[in-house]
Amino acid sequence: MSATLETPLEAPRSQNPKLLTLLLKDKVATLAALVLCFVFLTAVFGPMLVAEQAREQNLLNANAEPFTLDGGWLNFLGTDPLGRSVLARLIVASRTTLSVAVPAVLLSLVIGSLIGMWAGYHRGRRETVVMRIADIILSFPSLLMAVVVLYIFSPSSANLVLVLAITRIPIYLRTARAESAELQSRLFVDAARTFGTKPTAIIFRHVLPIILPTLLTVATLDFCFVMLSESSLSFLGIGIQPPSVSWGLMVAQGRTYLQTAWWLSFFPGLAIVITTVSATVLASWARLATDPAQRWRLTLPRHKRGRKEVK
Amino acid sequence: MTGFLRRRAVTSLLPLIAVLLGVFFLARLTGDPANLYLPVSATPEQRQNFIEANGLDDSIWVQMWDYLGGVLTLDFGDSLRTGESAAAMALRAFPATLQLAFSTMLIAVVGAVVIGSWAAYRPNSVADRISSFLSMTAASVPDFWFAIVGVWIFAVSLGWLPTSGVTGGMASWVLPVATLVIRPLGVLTQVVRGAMVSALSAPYVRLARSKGAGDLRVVTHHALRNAAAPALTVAGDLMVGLINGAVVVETIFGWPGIGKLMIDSILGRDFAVLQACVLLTAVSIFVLNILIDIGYALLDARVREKVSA
Amino acid sequence: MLSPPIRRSRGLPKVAGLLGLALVASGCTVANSEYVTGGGADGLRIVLPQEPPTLEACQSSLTATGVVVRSNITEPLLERDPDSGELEPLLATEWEQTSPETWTFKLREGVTFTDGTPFDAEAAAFTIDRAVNSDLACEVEGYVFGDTDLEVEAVDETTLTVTSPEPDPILPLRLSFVEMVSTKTSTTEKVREPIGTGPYRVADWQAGQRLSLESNPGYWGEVPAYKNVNYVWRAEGSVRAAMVANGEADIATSLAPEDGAGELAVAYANNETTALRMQADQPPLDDIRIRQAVNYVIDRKLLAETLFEKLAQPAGELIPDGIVGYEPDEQIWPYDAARAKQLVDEARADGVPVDTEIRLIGRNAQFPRITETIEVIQGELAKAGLNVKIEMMDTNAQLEYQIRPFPKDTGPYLLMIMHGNQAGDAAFTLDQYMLAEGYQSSWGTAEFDQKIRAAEALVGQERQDAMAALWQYEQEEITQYAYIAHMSAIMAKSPNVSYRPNSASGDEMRLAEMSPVS
Amino acid sequence: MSNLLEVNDLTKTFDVKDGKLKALDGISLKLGKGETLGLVGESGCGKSTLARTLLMLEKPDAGTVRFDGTDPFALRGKQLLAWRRRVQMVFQDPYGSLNSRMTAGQIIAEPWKTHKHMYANSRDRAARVRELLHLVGLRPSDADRYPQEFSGGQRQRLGIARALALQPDVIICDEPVSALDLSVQAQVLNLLNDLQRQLQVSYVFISHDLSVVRHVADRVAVMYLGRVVEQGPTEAVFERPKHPYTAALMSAAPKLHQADRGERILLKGEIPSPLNPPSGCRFRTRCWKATDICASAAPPLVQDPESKDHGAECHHPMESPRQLALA
Repeated sequence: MSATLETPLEAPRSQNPKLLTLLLKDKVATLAALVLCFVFLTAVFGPMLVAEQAREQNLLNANAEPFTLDGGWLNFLGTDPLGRSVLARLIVASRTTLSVAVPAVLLSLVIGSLIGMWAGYHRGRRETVVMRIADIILSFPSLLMAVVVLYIFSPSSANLVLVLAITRIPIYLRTARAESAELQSRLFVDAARTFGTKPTAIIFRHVLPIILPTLLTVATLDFCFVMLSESSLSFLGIGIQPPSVSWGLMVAQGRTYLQTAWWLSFFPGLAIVITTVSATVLASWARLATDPAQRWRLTLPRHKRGRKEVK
Repeated sequence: MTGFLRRRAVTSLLPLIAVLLGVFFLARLTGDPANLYLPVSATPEQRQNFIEANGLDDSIWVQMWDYLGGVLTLDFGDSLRTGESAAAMALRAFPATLQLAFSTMLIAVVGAVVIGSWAAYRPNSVADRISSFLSMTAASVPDFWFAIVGVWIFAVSLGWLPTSGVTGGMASWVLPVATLVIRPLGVLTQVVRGAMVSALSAPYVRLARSKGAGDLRVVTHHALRNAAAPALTVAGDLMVGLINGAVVVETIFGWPGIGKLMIDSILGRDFAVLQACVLLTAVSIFVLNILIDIGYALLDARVREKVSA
Repeated sequence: MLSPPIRRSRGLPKVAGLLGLALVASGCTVANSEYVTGGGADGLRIVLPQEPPTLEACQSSLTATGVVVRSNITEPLLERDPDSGELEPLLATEWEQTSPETWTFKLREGVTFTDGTPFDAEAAAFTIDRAVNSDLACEVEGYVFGDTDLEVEAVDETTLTVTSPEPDPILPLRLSFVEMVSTKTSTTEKVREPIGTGPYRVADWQAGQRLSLESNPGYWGEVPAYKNVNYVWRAEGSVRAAMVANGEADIATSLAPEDGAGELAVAYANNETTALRMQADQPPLDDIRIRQAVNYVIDRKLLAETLFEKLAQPAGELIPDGIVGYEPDEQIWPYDAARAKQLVDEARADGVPVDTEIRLIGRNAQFPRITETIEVIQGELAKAGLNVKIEMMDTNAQLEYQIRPFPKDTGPYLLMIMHGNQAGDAAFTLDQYMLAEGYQSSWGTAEFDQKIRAAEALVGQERQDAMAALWQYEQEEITQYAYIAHMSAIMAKSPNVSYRPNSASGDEMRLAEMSPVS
Repeated sequence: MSNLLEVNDLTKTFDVKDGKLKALDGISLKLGKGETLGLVGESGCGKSTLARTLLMLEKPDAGTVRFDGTDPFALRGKQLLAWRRRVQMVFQDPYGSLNSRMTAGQIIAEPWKTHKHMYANSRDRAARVRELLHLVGLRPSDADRYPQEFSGGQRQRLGIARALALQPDVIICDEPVSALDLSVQAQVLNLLNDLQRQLQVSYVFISHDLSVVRHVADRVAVMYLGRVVEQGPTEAVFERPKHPYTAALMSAAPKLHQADRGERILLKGEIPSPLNPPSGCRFRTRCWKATDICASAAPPLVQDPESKDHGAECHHPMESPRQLALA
């Protein structure tokens, strides 16, 4: 009855080192994580190093070709129509880009998921009301919202975040609601109810951990979408305002030069692609790694992983 | 089913009014259109006339009531820019957008199902990795970039296709649809693949396999149906995006759709047209959502049948 | 000269592959053929940046409307030759000033509108009344006549007198903007399709898609070379250029150097001049040293040679060559960043609030590379020690700042403007942009107003000299503007079409001047 | 033995698409301390609804529940929480009832996150988790493993350990072994029996498997279409079923000894839709003894002459085991 065996019980705490070893076993996911780290570090520290160079105009060296060191290493990726270093601008832009995309995604993720889980858990009228509100936001032209917000308030990063976040909330709302509505009828949720656990606690203890991987997958896709939306707003002239610069703005401004100076929009476009692909890869890895039922797959060599399950 | 439809129609009415009012007020926050439509010399009297003629002098609440009253009698007002009936303009532009959206979605769904199933069938094979990488990449490239590069490669350099417009017959559809389809195809392929991987490892699919069901049959009859629900959600959201205006693509290709009309009326402070456009798209998005819910119900019933059978 | 057709890059093959995939998926490949913006052998296809919102003749001062309507569908009494600047007869054969306030016009006989009604003095009087004296609030009224009403009288069938309240030496020039329309046209509202006397008439307008004109069989003058003309519109410059390159259009307008028209590009001076307007009543811009500093930091020569690809000329005044009142020896403000900084520092020492945030407002897509231009200026101003924030706006938002009444509590702002004097006389420019209370002027002095009024009352060489002298005075004493450059426009033209664009082509593209190359 | 739990005339109706579904129709039960009440019936007869109602996962339309003399549905706040602690549940599905993202230790400790006062600190909790694991026959080191690493029987042990974590007075076991292999069933049943002896806990044991019920229950209640048609001490009900339905169930159940097997009574037809139950006696549509009266009047309660605690609602109660054989 009172057996006292000394076994460590802090299972969750011992998970982190395990995750890291798991990650290191997966080369592709490790690479993705490294790329993301690099992007984040660049966004944090890069602008300190090259902010001046990114602003430095030299009209006499406009649209210089990339892949030559004639203009110094900063011009290795070419220069823009004002003769600024594309590389330096990419680095400076990474901060703006992330400081718009990350808060926008997080904000919509948090708000949408919380409301969605709440509505799905309680069902009934609350659910209907929330879903119709999601319909309203979805059927509202985000462009109009952008024009209005950016017209009334100035087109600052914060307002851009606001617009993008609001328009993306329904995505999480719907996903979270659907999954939560399904989960609230599960037996382990019933079990928690029999303990007298409050709905909020159940949502955080049982619903959230299960739908979080799905939400994070949606969020990584959305991360990409938000960067592209920001770019589209720039295409229409209501995005990030120069002299601030974001990857989206660079792509949008560079598009007119696609034939004469392809590097202007190619490199920022590549930056968006690499970042979002890395995020997607890491997210799908994390989805497996955080699911105890699936984690074993990651311990297999990559090419064998899928086979096993279909046999 | 009819009860469900009736309930949804009723519960959708209030949100539609909310959308309408939202657009009504938001649009008016973007400034007085007088500068756009009056000559620079406009005297205070002329400005006053303009404002009165367009009912902009009443309090915003009176304007709102007038507008709602008009909507009830299907009178959406006239365009400031062209003087035409706003409803007529919106209705004229909408089919172009719908055609574009539906053909895009059709190709995206078929493509995603084929590529996604194929990739999921042998997860982590070379084919799977290539298609995953391509679909991820495709989903993260701006559409205007594809559009402009596409025009130069396929229209100008190769001369296979017209650059733009709607009058070139089938050929003029290729570039806009190809540009639009890339992102939905990429996203949907990933969704289908993910859902298929888990569906293929679900007990009842394994059961079907062990009973000797052929590979193709397993994929089409068992796994695909189960994978359809998440795909339907994402496809619905993507479709909403397409209906709500493929603004960029319509702008570049001169496609006379609702997205272009909407951005033109936003920039032209053409409130009546904007409101008509938004109401039209909102109604169709609500209808779409109802269709998606019906789709879920059908899928649900079938999946349940399958599992219990 | 502008750009090679297409440069294969490392990025392109991948994209080509992807797009190819999509193509194969959709199962269509079509040989390059007549994709139809219209026409056939005797048709001409033109691609514009935007659809005309309306073809109402009295709105033809709007570029988008005028470029289609003017001298194609409708015609004025007389027109100004954009090269010589001389007025030439059109629907009026001769005219003279019969009293200080009155001009008498002799009208062409045997002209009918396309609806069959005859063109006579009655019709001319009707049109002028409708455009200038009515409550329609026509663009032409605002742009050309201000709040002046005219007294019009049809003396007999071919004689028309027009009387202005004050003597007006350039009344005929003003009237060259009034496009004659049939008396059956509504007087209470604007119409979408005008009935004119021009060489073309509207055949078919598929809103959103295309506009077709056909030649007017009853045209009084020479029959134009093309029977049918189709207009389409594409917002993206590179697509317009591609359409001409691809043989889908014969003429594409409003291109940027980088749009890739290649050898098909034709550049021409287009009467437009860019400038920064300074809100001179707002500190710190109320201090002339700050306004001078703004002028010193703009390296006009460098901008013209690099950013504008030598297609623009540094400007020291708001009108280009060819306009009455142009000063040929323009005084171009020298680039002197050090001097600018010194001026700002001096002002700061005198307690001028130079650190106040100054807004630098531009209109999206107003001219090619406007954002780049504004970024260059912002960068230089920042170096001079001013706190400048860029704001790019859409047209409506920017117009609120450009046109009186200006919005209140805006703080100091610099407004990028582009002015095109379509009329050929500086009076139009001076009234709008230079008078202290001008519709598009932020500030001025009574003394300057007086000089402007005096110059405008003169005629002939005296008028030219008096007006030309105003520009230096403005630079030195008023300094409301920092003139930047006289601009050029680029159009792409198929080798099959013979046409020589002129400075008015952007506002009035005469189809009758175009013909097939045989 | 005083009654720990008393249920009187409990009624619960669901609104469904095509009308009203009467899941519970006047259920009356009682359960003593340390006693096991077996609840038997075909699927769809309302057993699970009854269990959920007893756990206050559903609210009854009418009738009363008395737990230790109080009505739990009237409780609020702290008192309600205190009541929750005393009644726990073991679920039928050992897969679905355990959150697969939590370790065994986390699952067992979960109830204490709500009932924070029970263990002061994490060390006490960890110790208690080890105790509970030990108690249900698992190793303390299993605390770090996830549910999917356990077999079905082990999972059910986990479920039981979790139910025990709050030291309840009553555990409602909803088909706790029906999802398990036969060999494992016996182990789990024995565990339940052992625990009852050790901890003096009462069980409401729901099952469609008569042999299982006979093995564990002190008293048995037989449900048909939302109503208890027969109840009594286990031996009495099994030896002398009064209700033809009970008799039919018994005859269908596999017997351990070949000799015990009588003729099987084959019930005709399906269970009628609970949306539209038959009038009078609800079993009459499938009863071989049904007469006109069964359709017109609700059957009376018939006492077993040999055991006054044993009764059935029937117009034509079974006479003796012999009659069963004859039928």
